[in-house]
Amino acid sequence: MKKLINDPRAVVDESVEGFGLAHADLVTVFADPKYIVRKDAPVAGKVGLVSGGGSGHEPLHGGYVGMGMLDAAVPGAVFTSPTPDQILPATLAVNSGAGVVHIVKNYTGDVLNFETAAELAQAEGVDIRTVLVNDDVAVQDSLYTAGRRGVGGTVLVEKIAGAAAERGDNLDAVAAIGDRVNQNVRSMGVALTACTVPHAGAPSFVLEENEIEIGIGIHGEPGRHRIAMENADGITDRLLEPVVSDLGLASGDKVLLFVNGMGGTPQSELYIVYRRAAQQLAGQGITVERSLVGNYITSLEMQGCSITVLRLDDEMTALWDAPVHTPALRWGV
Amino acid sequence: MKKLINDPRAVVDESVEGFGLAHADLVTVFADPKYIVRKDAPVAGKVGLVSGGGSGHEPLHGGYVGMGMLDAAVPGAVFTSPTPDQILPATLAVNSGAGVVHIVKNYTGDVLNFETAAELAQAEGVDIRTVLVNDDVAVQDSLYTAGRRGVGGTVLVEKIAGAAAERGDNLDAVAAIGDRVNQNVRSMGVALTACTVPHAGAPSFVLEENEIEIGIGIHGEPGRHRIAMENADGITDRLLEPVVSDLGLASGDKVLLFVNGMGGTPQSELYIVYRRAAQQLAGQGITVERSLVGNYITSLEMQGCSITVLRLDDEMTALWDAPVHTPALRWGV
Amino acid sequence: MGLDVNWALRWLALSADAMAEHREELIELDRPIGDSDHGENMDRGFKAVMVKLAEAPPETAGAALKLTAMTLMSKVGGAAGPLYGTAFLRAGTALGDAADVDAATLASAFQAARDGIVARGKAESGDKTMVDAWTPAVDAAAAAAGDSDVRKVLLAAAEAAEAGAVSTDPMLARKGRASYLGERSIGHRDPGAVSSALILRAAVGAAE
Amino acid sequence: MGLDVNWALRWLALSADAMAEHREELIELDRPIGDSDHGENMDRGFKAVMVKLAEAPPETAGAALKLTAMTLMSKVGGAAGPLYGTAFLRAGTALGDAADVDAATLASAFQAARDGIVARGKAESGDKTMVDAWTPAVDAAAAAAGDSDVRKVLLAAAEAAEAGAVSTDPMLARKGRASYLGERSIGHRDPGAVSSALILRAAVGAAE
Ligand SMILES: Nc1ncnc2c1ncn2[C@@H]1O[C@H](COP(=O)(O)OP(=O)(O)O)[C@@H](O)[C@H]1O
Ligand SMILES: Nc1ncnc2c1ncn2[C@@H]1O[C@H](COP(=O)(O)OP(=O)(O)O)[C@@H](O)[C@H]1O
Ligand SMILES: [Mg+2]
Ligand SMILES: [Mg+2]
Ligand SMILES: [Mg+2]
Ligand SMILES: [Mg+2]
Repeated sequence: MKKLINDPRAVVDESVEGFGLAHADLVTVFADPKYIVRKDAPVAGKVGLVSGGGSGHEPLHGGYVGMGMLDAAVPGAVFTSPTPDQILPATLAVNSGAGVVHIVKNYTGDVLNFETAAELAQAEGVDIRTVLVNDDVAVQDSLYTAGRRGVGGTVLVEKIAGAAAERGDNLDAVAAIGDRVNQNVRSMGVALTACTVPHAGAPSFVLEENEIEIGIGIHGEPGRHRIAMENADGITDRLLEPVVSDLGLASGDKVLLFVNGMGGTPQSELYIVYRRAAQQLAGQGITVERSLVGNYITSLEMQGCSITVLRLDDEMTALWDAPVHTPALRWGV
Repeated sequence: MKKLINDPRAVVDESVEGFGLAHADLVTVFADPKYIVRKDAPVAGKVGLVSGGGSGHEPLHGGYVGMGMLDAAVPGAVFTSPTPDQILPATLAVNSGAGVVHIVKNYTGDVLNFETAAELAQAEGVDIRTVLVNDDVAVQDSLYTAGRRGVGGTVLVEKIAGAAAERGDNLDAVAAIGDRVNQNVRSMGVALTACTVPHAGAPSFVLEENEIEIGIGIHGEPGRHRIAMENADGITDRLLEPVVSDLGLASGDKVLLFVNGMGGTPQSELYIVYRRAAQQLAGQGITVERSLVGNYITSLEMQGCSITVLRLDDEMTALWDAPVHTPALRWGV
Repeated sequence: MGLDVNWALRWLALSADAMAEHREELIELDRPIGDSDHGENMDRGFKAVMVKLAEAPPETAGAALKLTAMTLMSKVGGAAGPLYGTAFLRAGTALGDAADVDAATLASAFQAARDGIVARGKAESGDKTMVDAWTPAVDAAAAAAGDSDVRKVLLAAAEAAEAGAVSTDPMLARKGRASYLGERSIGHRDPGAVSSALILRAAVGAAE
Repeated sequence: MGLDVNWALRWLALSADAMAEHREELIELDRPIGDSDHGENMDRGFKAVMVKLAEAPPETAGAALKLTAMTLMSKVGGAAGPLYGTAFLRAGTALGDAADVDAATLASAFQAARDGIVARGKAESGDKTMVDAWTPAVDAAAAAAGDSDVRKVLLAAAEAAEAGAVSTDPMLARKGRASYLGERSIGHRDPGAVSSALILRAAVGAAE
């Protein structure tokens, strides 16, 4: 394991501290318990948005704190959900009285910890709604499982719900648009290499030189199946097809196409994947109206990518385009 | 070698094509000869800015084409400077009559190819100035060598000279501010792992599990020396010290601190490096007025980082803050 | 003889020792079917428990378990934090203010712990989770509680939990992170079931 | 007998073959002291030269070399593209319109090529660049030109270039990418010097 770190157990502390130093104009970082809030929080009259989860997915979530997106982010240990004693003060800090939406990726740990925090916040008189993100088509959705994971779609939920909150939507409306994004978004990912959790010291799985993992999540966990290495176009087709069919996309639909790097993949490769995905969608009469290409929800230094497609309607498009000013996503301001 | 590519020799073609599809609102991509121009080029009355170099450093340079930065970028093969037959049409395409500045990283190949293109453009009546970027303190500067390489400082030269061109500075003034940035900027890099050029198929060098290369460039070339792995704070100090002393920074100076990822390093690690660098500068009475943290000038999937420091004056700060709208850098608009 | 606050403190200390000692093993178990953090999470959590217990030594076994619950909830995170947190909270509540815990109370506290885990996590037996260690442990404890020897209750629970952990090997996971793997989860032991067995074994040691 | 356009075309074809055949070797040489692309660059460049020559077959050796120059300049990139481009341009110019190149003209064309490389790259002998192949080649060609046998001139140049390439091993690089390595450049052969020797050796083969 070779990393630009000091103590493996201090990775999150030091990284978040550096993040706070670099973006002191946008965010305030609290160290213990650890959470990150928008500099001007609570914004009077605005619904607060809080997300969080294990660390190691940067820029998610801290990178999305700021005007037009999240009011607070709660980073757990690497790949470990944060605890209620972090989520609660973050929630209280961004509540202006208009209530707070928790955006939670569907993992048992995240769900349970946010659930407890929501109960505690409610006990303190804060109105809470929870938007659960579960967009990963690699996971069979069933009543008898933990359900689909929240992956790339999370970034889009945070941006669009964040824009809705910023324009003054009330608590139920913000939660509703978050749910709408989640219902219209699907993702699937591939790993070319595994990643190494600093405190674990060894890779989370081992891939031979000619193997790739299809259907990975964002925690270095193995995927659904392992196949022989293919070229970029072949891999792109494997990821895109289940996304498109699960969404039930049809000719004439408008979408946002998001090709996400897992942290260790060069941008040039992401554009090769984007090229194929855009061509395939165009071939099916689906219009790519907006796009996003880059490292937005990562798994440490993992090589690989995920493809996320969001079926757009005019309101979602307008909210996507609305100004945003965070460390990792900025436009219109 | 495991990459999200199709034909190793089509990497640049397909990647640039995907880039063009994803950013069709900002840029126009020409395929053969290959170059990328700002959608609205030539901008009447504005000095044109052209940069270029080998591919594999994305988002450099194509990612910086747009309002407030470059008018055109010319991508060569991976790690190979582009040719005059690409640079010339790019130059002609962005010349509004106000002349064109070539921003050239100091490598023999880049210098020679841009030199030829400048001659040819001048023969066609275009006034050319060249800003040479040579900020890498890892290389001993001497009359008897190829001189210092252009590395991280390039991004800052392109942003600040781009802002000067956008506000209407004339040809000499744009070149002068570019030179001023170059004179006030220094960089140094480290590699934890090597990178693999697609057409070469094997890593450019081999580092053992406990070795790192200090003083690397951005082409997967070996650095000045190899040392045993150290922690992030130790490595940061090794990179920062020569940068600060070569710049002759003193207490009271104001700087821009830029921690750049080489492509395969997680953002969390870059912030750990940023934290130490910011603390060290603060300890010396140097004020970090602006910062930039992320993958901005890369070496494919290399793990490692570089630290760049720019001594700021009020004009450079204002030009840094000026609006920019490119695929990879955007603010104020 | 019942179990007093010192037994509870020894139990928690031995649990902390076990988490530290088995940290790598639990990380390894969590690697193929999880995310390689269970050992780190449990070790971090029980180290924090030790600090809290030293700061404000509780007066009853029930209070010790409740303090443990709050600390695990706030320090562990992940799935295990809230699940163990709820388990210790319910167990502590079941013990009440008793200075000495008798066999029946002990068995009912284990039952309460298991029920808490199920209430939070919604897992059933056979889903390949810590429930597969706790449910046989609870059943064995209830059966052993009849002759009112707390040591026998503890031992029965620990042995059943250990067998329960082993029994997760062939299961197909239907809850937690391992469920994403589908068929590929088969053939691996559930890390939470193993940590549960370690904790129940520590309870035996504490009573020796 | 002199050297005509067919010799020039054979020379270029054999050069293209040599670049394809030695592609990996030149990449390997460029790895430790460069950026692993020299073989790829030269192979790509000479493949393009073959296409161009087929599209518009030149009528003289000089024209063939000039077309080669333009193609290398526009297709190779890097340091080698402009340097070889200039070398072939100057050599082609030195040959002029001659239908048959005699020994003295050949030697002076080599000299012009070398001077072109030096004019563009500013390297001196001993800087560990292709100049260290070309300068001894030029000197040997000049010495051999006396008895006006073009084959002897070609052979002398090729052998001297090969020895020159070997002579770069112990040199400390002072130009090009290898110069960044300082002392660490010692002990490696310069890839451009090797490709230069291959090209001059191809000129011998073309005259057989
Ligand atoms: N729904 C659930 N019900 C009961 N136990 C569960 C459930 N989900 C997960 N677990 C337990 O939690 C353990 C994993 O804990 P840990 O690795 O610390 O958390 P995470 O899965 O969030 O990384 C699993 O081995 C399993 O025993
Ligand atoms: N200034 C120079 N003068 C002469 N030859 C040079 C000079 N710089 C580089 N070279 C030659 O170019 C070769 C490298 O070519 P190549 O690898 O294709 O380009 P790059 O260095 O741009 O990657 C070197 O081996 C050396 O022989
Ligand atoms: Mg976890
Ligand atoms: Mg090169
Ligand atoms: Mg886990
Ligand atoms: Mg090279």
